[in-house]
Amino acid sequence: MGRIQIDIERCKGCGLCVATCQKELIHIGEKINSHGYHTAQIHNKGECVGCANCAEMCPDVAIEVWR
Amino acid sequence: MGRIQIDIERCKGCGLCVATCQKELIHIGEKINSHGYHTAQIHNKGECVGCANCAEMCPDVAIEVWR
Amino acid sequence: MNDSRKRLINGNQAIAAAAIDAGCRYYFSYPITPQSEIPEYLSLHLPEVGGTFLQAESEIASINMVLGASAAGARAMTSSSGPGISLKQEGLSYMAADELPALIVNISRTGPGLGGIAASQGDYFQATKGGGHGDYRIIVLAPSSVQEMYDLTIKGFDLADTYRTPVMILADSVLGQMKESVVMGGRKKSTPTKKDWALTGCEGRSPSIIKSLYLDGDKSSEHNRKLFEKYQRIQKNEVICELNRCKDADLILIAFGSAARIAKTSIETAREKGIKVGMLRPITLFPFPNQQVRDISTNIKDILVVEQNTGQMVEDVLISASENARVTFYGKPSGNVLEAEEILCQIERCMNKVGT
Amino acid sequence: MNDSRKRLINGNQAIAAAAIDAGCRYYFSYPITPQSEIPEYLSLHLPEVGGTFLQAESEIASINMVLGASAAGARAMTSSSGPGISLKQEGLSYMAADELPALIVNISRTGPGLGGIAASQGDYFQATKGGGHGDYRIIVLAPSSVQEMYDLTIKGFDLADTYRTPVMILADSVLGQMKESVVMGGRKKSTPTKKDWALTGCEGRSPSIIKSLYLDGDKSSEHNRKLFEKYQRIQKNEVICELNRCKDADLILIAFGSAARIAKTSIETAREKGIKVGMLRPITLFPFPNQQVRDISTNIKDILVVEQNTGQMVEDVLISASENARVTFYGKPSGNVLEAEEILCQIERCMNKVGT
Amino acid sequence: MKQVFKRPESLRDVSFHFCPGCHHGIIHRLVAEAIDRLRIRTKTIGIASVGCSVFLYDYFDTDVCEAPHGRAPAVATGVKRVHKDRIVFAFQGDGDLAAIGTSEIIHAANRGENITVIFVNNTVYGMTGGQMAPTTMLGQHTTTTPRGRSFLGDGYPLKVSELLATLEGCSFVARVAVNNPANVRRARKMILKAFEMQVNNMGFSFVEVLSACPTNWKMTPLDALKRVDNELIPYFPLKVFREKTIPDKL
Amino acid sequence: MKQVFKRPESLRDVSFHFCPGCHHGIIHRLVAEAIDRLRIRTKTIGIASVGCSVFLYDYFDTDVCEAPHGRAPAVATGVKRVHKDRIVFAFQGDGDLAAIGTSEIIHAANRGENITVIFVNNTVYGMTGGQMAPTTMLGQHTTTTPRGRSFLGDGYPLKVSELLATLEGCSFVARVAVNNPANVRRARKMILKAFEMQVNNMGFSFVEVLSACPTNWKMTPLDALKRVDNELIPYFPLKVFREKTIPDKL
Amino acid sequence: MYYDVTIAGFGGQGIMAIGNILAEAAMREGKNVTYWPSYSAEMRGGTANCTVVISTNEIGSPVVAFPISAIIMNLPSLKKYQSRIRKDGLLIVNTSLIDQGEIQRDDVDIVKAPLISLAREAGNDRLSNMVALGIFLAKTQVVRLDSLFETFRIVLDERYHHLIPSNKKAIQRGIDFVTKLT
Amino acid sequence: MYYDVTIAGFGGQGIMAIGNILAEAAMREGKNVTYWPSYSAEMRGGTANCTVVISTNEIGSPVVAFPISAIIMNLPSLKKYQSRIRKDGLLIVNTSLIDQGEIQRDDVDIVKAPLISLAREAGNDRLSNMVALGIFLAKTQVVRLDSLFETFRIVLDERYHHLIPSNKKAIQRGIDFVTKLT
Repeated sequence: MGRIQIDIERCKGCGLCVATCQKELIHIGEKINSHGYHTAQIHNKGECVGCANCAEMCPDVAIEVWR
Repeated sequence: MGRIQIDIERCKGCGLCVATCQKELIHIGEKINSHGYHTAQIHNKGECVGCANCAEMCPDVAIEVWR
Repeated sequence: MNDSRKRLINGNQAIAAAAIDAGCRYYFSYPITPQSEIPEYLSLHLPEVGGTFLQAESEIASINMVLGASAAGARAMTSSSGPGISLKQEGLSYMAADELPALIVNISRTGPGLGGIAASQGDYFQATKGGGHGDYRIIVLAPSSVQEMYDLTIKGFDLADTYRTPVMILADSVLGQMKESVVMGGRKKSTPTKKDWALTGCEGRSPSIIKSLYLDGDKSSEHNRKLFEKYQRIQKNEVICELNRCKDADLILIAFGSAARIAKTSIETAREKGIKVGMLRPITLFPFPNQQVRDISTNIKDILVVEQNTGQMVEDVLISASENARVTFYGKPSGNVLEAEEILCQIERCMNKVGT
Repeated sequence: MNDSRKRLINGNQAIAAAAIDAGCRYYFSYPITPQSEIPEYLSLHLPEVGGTFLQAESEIASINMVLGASAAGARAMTSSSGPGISLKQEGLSYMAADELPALIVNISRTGPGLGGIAASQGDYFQATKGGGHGDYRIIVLAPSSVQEMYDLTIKGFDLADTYRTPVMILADSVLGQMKESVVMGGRKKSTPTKKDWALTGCEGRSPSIIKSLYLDGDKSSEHNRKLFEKYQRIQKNEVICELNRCKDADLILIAFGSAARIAKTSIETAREKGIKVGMLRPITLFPFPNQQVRDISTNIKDILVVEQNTGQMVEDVLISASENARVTFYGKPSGNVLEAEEILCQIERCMNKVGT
Repeated sequence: MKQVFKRPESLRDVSFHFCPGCHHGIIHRLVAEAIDRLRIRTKTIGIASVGCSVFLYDYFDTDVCEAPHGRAPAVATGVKRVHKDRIVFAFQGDGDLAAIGTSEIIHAANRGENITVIFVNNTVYGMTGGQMAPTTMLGQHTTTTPRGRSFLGDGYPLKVSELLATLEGCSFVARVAVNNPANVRRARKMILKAFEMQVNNMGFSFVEVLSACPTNWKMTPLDALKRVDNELIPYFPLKVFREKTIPDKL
Repeated sequence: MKQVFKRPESLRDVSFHFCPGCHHGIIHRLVAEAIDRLRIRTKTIGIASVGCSVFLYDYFDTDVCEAPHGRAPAVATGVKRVHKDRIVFAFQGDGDLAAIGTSEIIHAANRGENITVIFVNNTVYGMTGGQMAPTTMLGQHTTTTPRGRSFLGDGYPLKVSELLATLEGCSFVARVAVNNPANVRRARKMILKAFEMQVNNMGFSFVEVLSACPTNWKMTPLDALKRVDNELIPYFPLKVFREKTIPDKL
Repeated sequence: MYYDVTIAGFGGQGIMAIGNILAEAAMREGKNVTYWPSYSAEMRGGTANCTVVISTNEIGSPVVAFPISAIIMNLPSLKKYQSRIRKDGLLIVNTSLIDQGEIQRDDVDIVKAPLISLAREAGNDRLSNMVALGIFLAKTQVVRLDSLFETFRIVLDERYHHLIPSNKKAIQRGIDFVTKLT
Repeated sequence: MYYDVTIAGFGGQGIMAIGNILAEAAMREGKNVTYWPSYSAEMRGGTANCTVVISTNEIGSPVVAFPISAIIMNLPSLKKYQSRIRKDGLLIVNTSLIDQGEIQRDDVDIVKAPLISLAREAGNDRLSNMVALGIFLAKTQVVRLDSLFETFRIVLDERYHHLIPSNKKAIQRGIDFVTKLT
């Protein structure tokens, strides 16, 4: 059981978290932040185990993790 | 059988040739050249074998050798 | 590529293209903004004409590679900006002393220090007074349009060979980054002069030496005197400056490079308002147009010097100008680019059209 | 060692001893002639007072170590000559931009290039006009005796701290190598000012930053304007110059450093011959004594500028001098040291005592 | 649930200027974590270099001094010689450290200066627009090697860690990557180790971090991750090249 | 009897300015002999560096260009890139090459510049008056290490050949000495080999020559010879560190 | 004639590309032209702007402090430039990223255009720059559409040539948007 | 009073040492003094010279183009300096290394001294510099002998202190040489 929180304004939509999530819970959404980036979003939140791999890989330190 | 010739004006009296001659035929003499150096001189010329060790070691290329 | 057609390119590209047209085949440099289009262009196009592009490990290595290539008799060039040009000062001083021709391009940055990449004329002193050690000068050319970036690069190589001296193109990011149409290759191509002093191996002649060490006082003196006489010859023969709308002018604006370019708009507007302003634009910064400034200042009462710095060329104007003329200086510290409107405002102040 | 007694030492040693007396505990340099006695002295004596002597791998590394030590709040120093000073120009420009105090000593060589080790004043422009890139100045002090080598070194550290700026001692091998008696430690010792801007780790305060990159145009402009205002303040407050026998003089000789020292003999001889010569000797080269030159040139018709180069300080004299005064320049290219007799000859020419 | 991952305290609460997918941010975070872990934030002085990492002072909540291009090890030396009890680290890219700064890094290492250097190797000059760096791979296209880097003329990709590891003054030399979570976790350990070396006065410590530059590689961030594995690591092996232990020091 | 030893033709018929017992003269002679042997005098361009060997042009009967302190490999690069068919050699001391010229020598070697560098290592700055060089031995007294070089603060004697030998661009790297006739004869071979590498376009070749400086070592010339054997060679082993063969080149 | 425009937004929005296209087209029509870019040191994500001056006379300053027109692609640029546009000038605002409430001028011709949505409608939401160019062209007619289209193969990097048709579509979408407005 | 002397010879002849001793002695006697060395870049074997000025007034130039006196230790120095010595000045020539025929002045006081032989007589043929200093002192009396002797421990490097007695002997040999001349 885990939970992540993505700081949307800090996300640049690079997708490293998407590629890293072994449970494939993250995708780059349609939403555009004020900098013009399509940002990462989590779906099927319940399946998150809080492994923190996404956070380890986020170059913008935009993800926090609870477990 | 060999022969060496020392260019006295070029000799700085460092003595490397003296130390190198295995037959101990060279010494630094009393003679002073125009630069103020006591210079190398050969004695017992007849014993020189022309091994050229003295010339190899002369930093001032002041020695020529015949054999 | 039709060489003689107009093309829209930026100033950096114009310099690079001109170098190839001038017969320069050896370029050595180190990455720095805002001159990147020069190495970018030359890394692509120099090999096409059998030339050598070498990205050196440092600014210092690059100027010394230029020194070597020039000593070998080739037309050689390097380009950089602010901090990089500072690092090249030792090499430049050596090349001046060795009497080696080469072209050095400074697309200057805001300084001092790391500064920024905005337009700046803060390197005027460094370029014209000899930023390196010792008593020497280099020829400094200050283009004011992309076409001049092209033309003066070619002229620079010719002057370098003629006088056996490093020549610098001093510009900034306004001129390096702006695009304008340029006519290339339309004029007679530059041809390198024969260099019998160059190092080529001493086949059929006695060995040549290129050096700047003179421990003997007389030889050292003589060498320095020879350099000095060369600089006097350059001062006498090679001054270039543009006089624009000076005939009927009540005020002469003196500016070079990007500041002069921007000031042209101000003068246009001033003329529209009925203010008679003309411009004296030094194109050679060394040799500085001392005589031209002197001449104009004996006839005209007001001179306005405008620079994108806090006061450098103005010293050369003060040395040259007659005491009869009133010299006003307007300097804008680099960081924000000069605006035509603020120069206009200074023109109006000088003419007492607005109170001071 | 009895500090307050007269000792016969050379100028380089006087600088080194003064640095220690000024509280300088960090010295970084690279070997070059003719300033070797400075590192030699300090490598021996700095460790005795708990200081650090570090021979850097290069001129560039040494100026950047000085930058680091100064940023850390210490009094720091480097010394070099001609080519080495050229290599330090990038670092000097950074330190000026960073507003970091330090003392830089240039015991200059004959230049340009490798040149020679004879006396030269060919680095005047580099020192005073900013040899590095960008719009900045450093304070330049020009001693003329071994005692002044000592005194101005101490003053240099104080000025550096007061204005947060690099300060340069500009001398040459005449002053560096000559021995004279010096009184050391007799005066109040210099005390470093408190440096609340220094990097010490941010315990109990918010982090401090020392930098020179300002990409934002407004901040960049503001920073450059701040520097400019500092230089104006220095110009206003810190000019030092010696006026000697000027009151009744018909001719004022202007010279600095070794040239001034040698010219003193010429003036002595001229006075013996009944020629009324005085001397204005700039001790601060930046700030240059503009006003003093202006003042004296309004009263006296003839000015003779003497330099061991082909004409550098004379430009500052020309900017300052009234047009009423006739400025004659006598420059001797470096290589052979100026002789009192030739200066005397120039004095006589100026006074029309011998034909021209 | 308790929070298991959060922004380190030594990192200011601001956004990075780095391009999307650039690894600089990860490396900054790992350095900040090491500083947090050792509780040395208020005694740390960072040295920023020139290039993409120049804005160190905007991100680290420590004292920072900016160094001229390539000179960070010399500036760090000056700072550290004055404050022997402070922790001084330099953060340099490959353009900065492996080209114009070659001399400074070698001699700081050789002197055994008690500083820590984090070296970001992304095989290209970033901020100036993607020029060839000394570490650029053979065949790699950059804005100054439009036909790909050739060993004839351009030379070979420089292995900085291997070079420095030959020097006695180094207490710790390692190369890491941050292109997957396992590598990131290993990188965290190595960076921490490097700082510990300094804390224990062991002399010069150095970590080279292989890093992706999607913008100048003209790749997507994901392809850039893969390039680190497929091209960089085979040539630049991940390894501890030198590690002194306390007895070595004595 | 026939003459078995005479002044090489590539050496001008003038006296050296070197101090009595200085090995520079021997090394000059060996280089001139290599040039004679390969019959390349009229196609050779020498690069003089700063220090005791600056007067190269007074002694070699070839074209010579003087380089700023430490920059001989960069100047040589410029010359060689223009004249690919000429033989370009640089002659540098340890102050010049191993300190201020660190970056230039490493990158010229790494690029595999087809030049030859003769490196005179006498563990001290000669001409400027005997300061510590990067190659100064631990404990050695110099005018800037009056208490002897200490690894704390001054760092370790730099092994330049070992450092360069790690670089792919080097065709030949060897260390020799000239402190006895056998070593001189071996040095002659190695210097010849280095020039042959260049003639065969094999890339960067390098010979480090351990050399005595009686004046700055404050020793008699004979004691200086012994010091080379007793102190220098044990730390700086005489060895061929790298040697490419023609197949390597292909 | 004399006309100038400042185009401003984030790096990556294609600011420089449309400035270049406009300048190149004007040159092809025989006019004098200057194009002056200004960008921050960051490769991506920083601010980017450029100024194009088009004139039948010699051009003095390529730098324009008070432009006649501006294409504003993000909020920081609006804040920086809106006060500088000359009275009765033209201001094109990208309302996909800028709240309309931020627009304070009422003495210039303002086109509020949701550029990203319009680009998406034209088939590719990354081409909002081309939509803006279309709008600018429709409003000013400073160059002809065919001159503009001719420049694509010169100005755009070869690897983007396959996108030329969609670029044209996006420009057309901008023109249509203006047509509908009037 | 004012007096100056130029001392010139090879590097290694101890030129600088006697210049220093003289200057130090003069300072100890309360006079103003400057000592200015000049040497070539070579460590050994190059030319070396120095100039000492001693005065009861402030000293201007430490560099003297036309000295009152000169101690000349080798032929190149004679060629360089003999024409520069002031009329009625003093010229001390080392005839151990210089052929007397090279001396061309007849308007100065000339001391021809075989310095090496004299030094050898005093016990160490490397101390010809000290013999020259003795001669200079005997001729000029510009400082006192005891002042001179006092300086040895300051001026000479510690490793040469064991040579102080032989130095003194050599100076005395110079003084005696002059005494015999007159």
